[in-house]
Amino acid sequence: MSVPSAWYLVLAAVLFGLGATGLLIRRNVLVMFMCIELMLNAVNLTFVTFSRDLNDIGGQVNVFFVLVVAAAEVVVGLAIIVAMFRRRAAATADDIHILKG
Amino acid sequence: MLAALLADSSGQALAHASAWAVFAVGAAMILTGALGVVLLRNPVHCALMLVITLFGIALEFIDQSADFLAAVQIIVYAGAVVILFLFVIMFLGVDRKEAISAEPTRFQRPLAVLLGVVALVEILALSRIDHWSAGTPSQSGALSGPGSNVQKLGQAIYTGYLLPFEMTAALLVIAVVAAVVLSRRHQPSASEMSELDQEELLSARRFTPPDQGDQS
Amino acid sequence: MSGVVLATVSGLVAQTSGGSNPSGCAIGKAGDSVSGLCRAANSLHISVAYSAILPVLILSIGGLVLLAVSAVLPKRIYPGLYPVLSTVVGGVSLVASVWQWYNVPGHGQGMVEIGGQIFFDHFAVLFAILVSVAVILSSIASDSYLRREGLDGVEAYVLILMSGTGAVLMAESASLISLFLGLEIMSIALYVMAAYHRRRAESGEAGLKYFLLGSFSSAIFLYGIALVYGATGSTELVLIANHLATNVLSNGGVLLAGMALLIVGLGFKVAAVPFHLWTPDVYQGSPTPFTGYMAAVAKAAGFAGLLRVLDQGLLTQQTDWRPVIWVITVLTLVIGSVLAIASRDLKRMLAYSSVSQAGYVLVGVQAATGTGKSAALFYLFTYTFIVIGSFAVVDAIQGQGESRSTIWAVRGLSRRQPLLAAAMLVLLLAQAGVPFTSGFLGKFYVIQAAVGQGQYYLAVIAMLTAAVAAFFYLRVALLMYSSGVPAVAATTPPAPEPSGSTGDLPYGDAGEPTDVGVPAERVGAASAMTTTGLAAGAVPSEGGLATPARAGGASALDVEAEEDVFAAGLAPVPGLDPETADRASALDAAAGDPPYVSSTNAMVIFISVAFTIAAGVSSFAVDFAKAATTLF
Amino acid sequence: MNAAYLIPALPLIGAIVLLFGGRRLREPLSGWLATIMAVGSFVATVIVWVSLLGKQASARSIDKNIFTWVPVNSLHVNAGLQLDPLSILWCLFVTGVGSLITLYSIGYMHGDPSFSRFFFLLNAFVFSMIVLVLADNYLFSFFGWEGVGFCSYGLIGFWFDRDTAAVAAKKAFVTNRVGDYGFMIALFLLFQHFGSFNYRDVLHSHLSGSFATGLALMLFLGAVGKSAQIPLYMWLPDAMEGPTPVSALIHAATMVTAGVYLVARSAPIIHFSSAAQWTISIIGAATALLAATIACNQNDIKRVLAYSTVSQLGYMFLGEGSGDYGAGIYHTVMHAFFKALLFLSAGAVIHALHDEQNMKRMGNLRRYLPITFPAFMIGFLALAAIPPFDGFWSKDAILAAAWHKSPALWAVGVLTAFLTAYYMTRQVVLVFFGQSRWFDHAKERGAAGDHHVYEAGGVPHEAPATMTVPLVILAAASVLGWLLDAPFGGLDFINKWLAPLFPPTVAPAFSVATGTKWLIGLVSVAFALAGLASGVAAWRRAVDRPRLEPAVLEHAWYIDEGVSRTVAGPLTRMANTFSFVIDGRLVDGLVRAVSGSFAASGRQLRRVQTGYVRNYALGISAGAVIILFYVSLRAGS
Repeated sequence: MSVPSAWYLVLAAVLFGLGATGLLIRRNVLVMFMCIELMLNAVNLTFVTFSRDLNDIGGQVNVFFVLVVAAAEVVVGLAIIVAMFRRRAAATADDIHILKG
Repeated sequence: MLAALLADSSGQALAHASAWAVFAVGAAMILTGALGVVLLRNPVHCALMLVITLFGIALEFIDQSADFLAAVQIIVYAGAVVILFLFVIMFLGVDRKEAISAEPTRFQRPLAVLLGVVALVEILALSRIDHWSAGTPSQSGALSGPGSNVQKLGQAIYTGYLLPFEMTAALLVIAVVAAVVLSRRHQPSASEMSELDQEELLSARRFTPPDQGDQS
Repeated sequence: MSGVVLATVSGLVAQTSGGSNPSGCAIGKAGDSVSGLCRAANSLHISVAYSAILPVLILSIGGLVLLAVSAVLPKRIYPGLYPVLSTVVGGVSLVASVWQWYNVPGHGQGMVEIGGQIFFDHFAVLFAILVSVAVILSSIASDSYLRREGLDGVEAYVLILMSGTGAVLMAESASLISLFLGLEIMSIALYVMAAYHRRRAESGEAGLKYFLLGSFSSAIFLYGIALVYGATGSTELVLIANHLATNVLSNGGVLLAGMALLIVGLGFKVAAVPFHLWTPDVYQGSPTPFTGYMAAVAKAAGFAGLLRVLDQGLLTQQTDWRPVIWVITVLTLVIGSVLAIASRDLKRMLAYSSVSQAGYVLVGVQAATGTGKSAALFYLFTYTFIVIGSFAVVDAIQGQGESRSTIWAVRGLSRRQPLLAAAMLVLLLAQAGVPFTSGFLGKFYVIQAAVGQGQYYLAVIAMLTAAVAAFFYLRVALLMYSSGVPAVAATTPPAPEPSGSTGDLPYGDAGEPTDVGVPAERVGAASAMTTTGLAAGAVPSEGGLATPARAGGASALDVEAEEDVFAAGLAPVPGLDPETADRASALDAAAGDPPYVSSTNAMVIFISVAFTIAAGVSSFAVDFAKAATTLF
Repeated sequence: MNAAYLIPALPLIGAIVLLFGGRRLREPLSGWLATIMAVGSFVATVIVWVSLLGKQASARSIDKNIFTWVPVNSLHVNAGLQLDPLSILWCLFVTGVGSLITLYSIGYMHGDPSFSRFFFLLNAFVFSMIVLVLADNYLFSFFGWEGVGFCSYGLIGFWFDRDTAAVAAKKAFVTNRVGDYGFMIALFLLFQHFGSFNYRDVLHSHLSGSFATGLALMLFLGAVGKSAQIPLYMWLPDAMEGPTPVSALIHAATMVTAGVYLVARSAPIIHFSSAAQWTISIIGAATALLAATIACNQNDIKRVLAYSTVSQLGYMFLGEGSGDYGAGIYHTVMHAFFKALLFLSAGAVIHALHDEQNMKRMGNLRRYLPITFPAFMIGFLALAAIPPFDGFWSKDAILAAAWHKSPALWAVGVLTAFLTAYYMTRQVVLVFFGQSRWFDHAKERGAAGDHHVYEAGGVPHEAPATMTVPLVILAAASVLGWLLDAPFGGLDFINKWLAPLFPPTVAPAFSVATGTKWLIGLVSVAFALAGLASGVAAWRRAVDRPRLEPAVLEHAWYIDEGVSRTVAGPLTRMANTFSFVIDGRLVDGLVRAVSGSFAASGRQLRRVQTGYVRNYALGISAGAVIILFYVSLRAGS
């Protein structure tokens, strides 16, 4: 018997919370995006742990899909960021607020 | 709570010390990395800390016998995603320290931390720490048993999960198109040239941050 | 990379690997515990019901064909080819989904196909029809916009088709993981579409905001999936429902947490209230035809997902989720309407209005009955036409560079473009829920579903917010049918009026319209008093202006109200001295030529209006929606 | 019987085409289009009618469902047509008279800048009226009812640049609204009680007394508003501000009879309540008398006719309230003929005199208007109930029914008949006989800038053919129309035709002895002749007879003024108080407070939309946290 799954799951929850908090407090768009990656990784860890817990391959397959989605998201997200910030010195989320009210 | 967890596994603790060790190392890496991403002010450092987290996750995967995923995790994430991040950081030239203290809205950060903590507490409370999984086991194929992890994963993906697998193709197509659309520089026709110049001027003005001190 | 190619290739791979590696199944036979691994008859073959995923295949292959064609053809030789191709693909998909409609097996009982990943039922097919229609209309509507803005190219249409694929997949999905993938396919394409206008800062900002918040909510959604998976052991909705029906969970908390996070993720997609914050910014910034598409498809697919998850996967937990949805519904209804009153930008107003419209659909969702579901489906179906049509009209009004975008831009539209104004009027009235439009029936059915469940408070709130909402729709309608002389502008120098040619900052801090000084409540008083006149005002007459109404309606106002109208620039101003009038009319002329309505746009608007009226008086769309929900 | 669909479809198509393409069609074309559509609708009606004639009396009802609107579990609101004897009868004269008036308008509206708008409204009006009449349920009828109201509002206020027209339109609208609320309450009652609006369901069930009374009175309130009965009659004379064809169409032939139709249609409800029946007949009789007295002293040629319309409508309700629906309907049809004739003739007179409407400035026109004069005379004789013209027969039937109900009602009816003959004689004498007084006034007006008056030799000229042809047709109908329901020789077609709708259970047969009938007939003829004679005697020579024209009558018993003055006097003050203090401060303040609070909260809420992505993300997280919190409460419990 290896480490109880609850440990992993709590770890994942903490990671998820850290990622979410990071997204809320960081101003750099790229770092915010990294925080989203943290959250996705937390989800992956959760899936794998549940997969082991339930003795079910499905969880691992889901991780596979999340990886693909994350990769696609990174490509698109970075493309948007590049298009947006190409001419600028800082990539701060707070600088973009023409649309409001 | 911790005691309960320990007691649960106390009988075989020694026999599985290695598993614990791997878990502990992985957890340490994950948390360090995550804290680094959230707290470090230089984006490049953040990206490097992200790598640490990703390695930690891979370690935990191995610990739970998800060998294939661990490999993919390293190849895709550490190998591709983070590199992409670094590339963009360098490309945009934003590898300077971020002024974390400058906030447009006062309540944002305390509230963010509060919400993060409360959300975590709520999830842990809902799971009662160690009562997470309650599902029917092995509904889409057993994980344990003979056969390698890769084989089982492959079989699952090509049978029950065939359709989602195909769907990822669409995602990649979109990613390609998106990259083309967004990173292609506009080729202005002659009539549009002046307008473009104007626009460029305008947007340059528009994007000038209100406070240059932000970027230290 | 096409879906079908991959499907066949992988099918071949699966077969060959199954054949060449018989040991895989030998393992399956050896151990009892792994029997599930080879559940498809000892081989790795899985039967793919192509007929069940026909619209998905058509849309995705269509997108790839478009890409291929654009690669083969020389650049910019056939600029009009891509919209036509995209429309054709949408049309084929529509035909296929209509064919599916008559071939759904089992008389309303859906089937689970392709390894438990998708449902093949009327519900799914209805959404396939809806998305196909949205693809067709948006492809047509995008053409003139993209050409005008110098953005034409194949990519936009590929993205439309691809996000359509994702939306259909979402509606069809029988497992949370397919749902998530469909959601991502749709959303990622939409992020790009939002950022599509490379030279407009607003567009980039919309794309970035949408992307950041969308990924954030996706991550939350995904965590919800993980938790539900842990609590039930599967991501397939049928298995989840079975598990919940047959087992008492040792700890329901994880399931509830997962459910909560799923609601957050889908609530984001449908723009329900605490999660709606992105909507106005993104809708305002995105290219206008894409906004219409986004509002129609993303919302519909989000609701499809919500209905799948809550009503099929977690139906047993309805005592847990119904109160949550109830609160969200009320918030969405109230806040959406109230915010719309305060907004001064046309697209922004429509965005808020779409938030409040989502509230009505939620009324149907939270009823958790067959009536409620069919009401929600009907609402979504009709809303697709309404919203795409509305944004097509807005597109025509805005003109080059989306320069005329405040609600004052519609002032006097009835004179300059009577048909356009009439179409907009119908669409606005439909959103306000006036009888003999599809909007009325939609509201009627959802409220009826709520009443049927004894939800009288919700019904009352929904009706009250409909009244509040009518206020801002009618305000725009009144502006359209008021004279072209802006009273406020007549008293101020012409400078602040944003004009199309300079492309100046209309949204910047300095550009905050000064005419916000016209308090909305005064307009309200006026609109309340001329409501009767409005009906007559809808009649374009010889003068282009509703003359009897002007006499009756305007003179019906007491003096005080007339001043209000005057202040709001709503009524013809009798005593305007010639100089001011001249200046004002000059200003009016400067504000722009009559909106240019391209033929493609006109087609979209016509189809939308025609459907809005047709579905408002006849019941065929209702029958569709009802048939689609016999499953429940 | 698919011609049935054409009846409403053709005017609708016409209206739509005119709405969108009217400006392009321009002057004569849009008028002809409208006329063709109306005539086509009439032809379709005739076809349906003939096919109904070919059936058994009991089987003369066709249902055509166009579509089902709002299908909710049990409730099906149909937009369906019910073609039965009653609706077809109404449809016949609505489309028939409507076509003639549309044709007439081509000439009358010549040169008006808003020519097409007029014909759009006419076609829309005919369509709405057809819907009202043909609908197979109360709700769909109500749709037509409102449509009719809207069109009449638009038509009365057609010349909206005249203040009086705008005010009159408003008055008509508001007054009608009062009646409409009655109708709406009736609709709610119906739905609450039956769960259906269909005539088929509603009209065949037994009702308890008090409910029936309430329902019948509410329906009658709707009818009172539309048909200008006491106390809601004041809008109709003012509605004469509209173009004359409008007066003829709306305020004589069709729209005002909508109330009569509604009461006839609801006969199976009304017969459960004798109180309602008494109310109807008393209000009818009172209105007839009151309006007739007022008509005696009006100087405006159209206002006389307007008051006479109110009066004649009173007769119709008297007949219906007395239980003889056939008589009421008979009079409606006859009235449609002769009153449309009178209005159109009056229109021709006004046309000839270049918009002069004051009878005191007319006279001697019989020499100049060779077609209009005999037409008007025929209409006059019919209205004055001189046998053998139309009015006599139908009025006689009503008076017989009134006699049966109560001799007092009959007496009022006879007195009204006397007054009718008197004021009509006065009108004819003033307009067509005596000195020509228009000449001086015309000169005055000509000097005042109204040029080209009577350029062709300086005399009034006859109207163009489009205007005279309808006159001739209507005149013929006014002479011979009574044969539709003559009380002898088995000619009572209308009664037989309507018999299936008013079975003895609904309208119990009563018999007035033949001798009494003769007596009633003779008495009414005597009174009519007396009225005629006194009219001639009084007005043959003089133009102004102050003693016969007491101000009280000229001012319509000061009722309108009285109402205005009570409003103008203390009421205005009160109204001022209301409008400025209570309304302005309190109600308006309240309205403003509500709308203002919405707007203000909107402005506050806008501040949440800061434009910062991270704030939005914070909002999303907050939502998630709150939901998680709620969920953990549930999991804990």
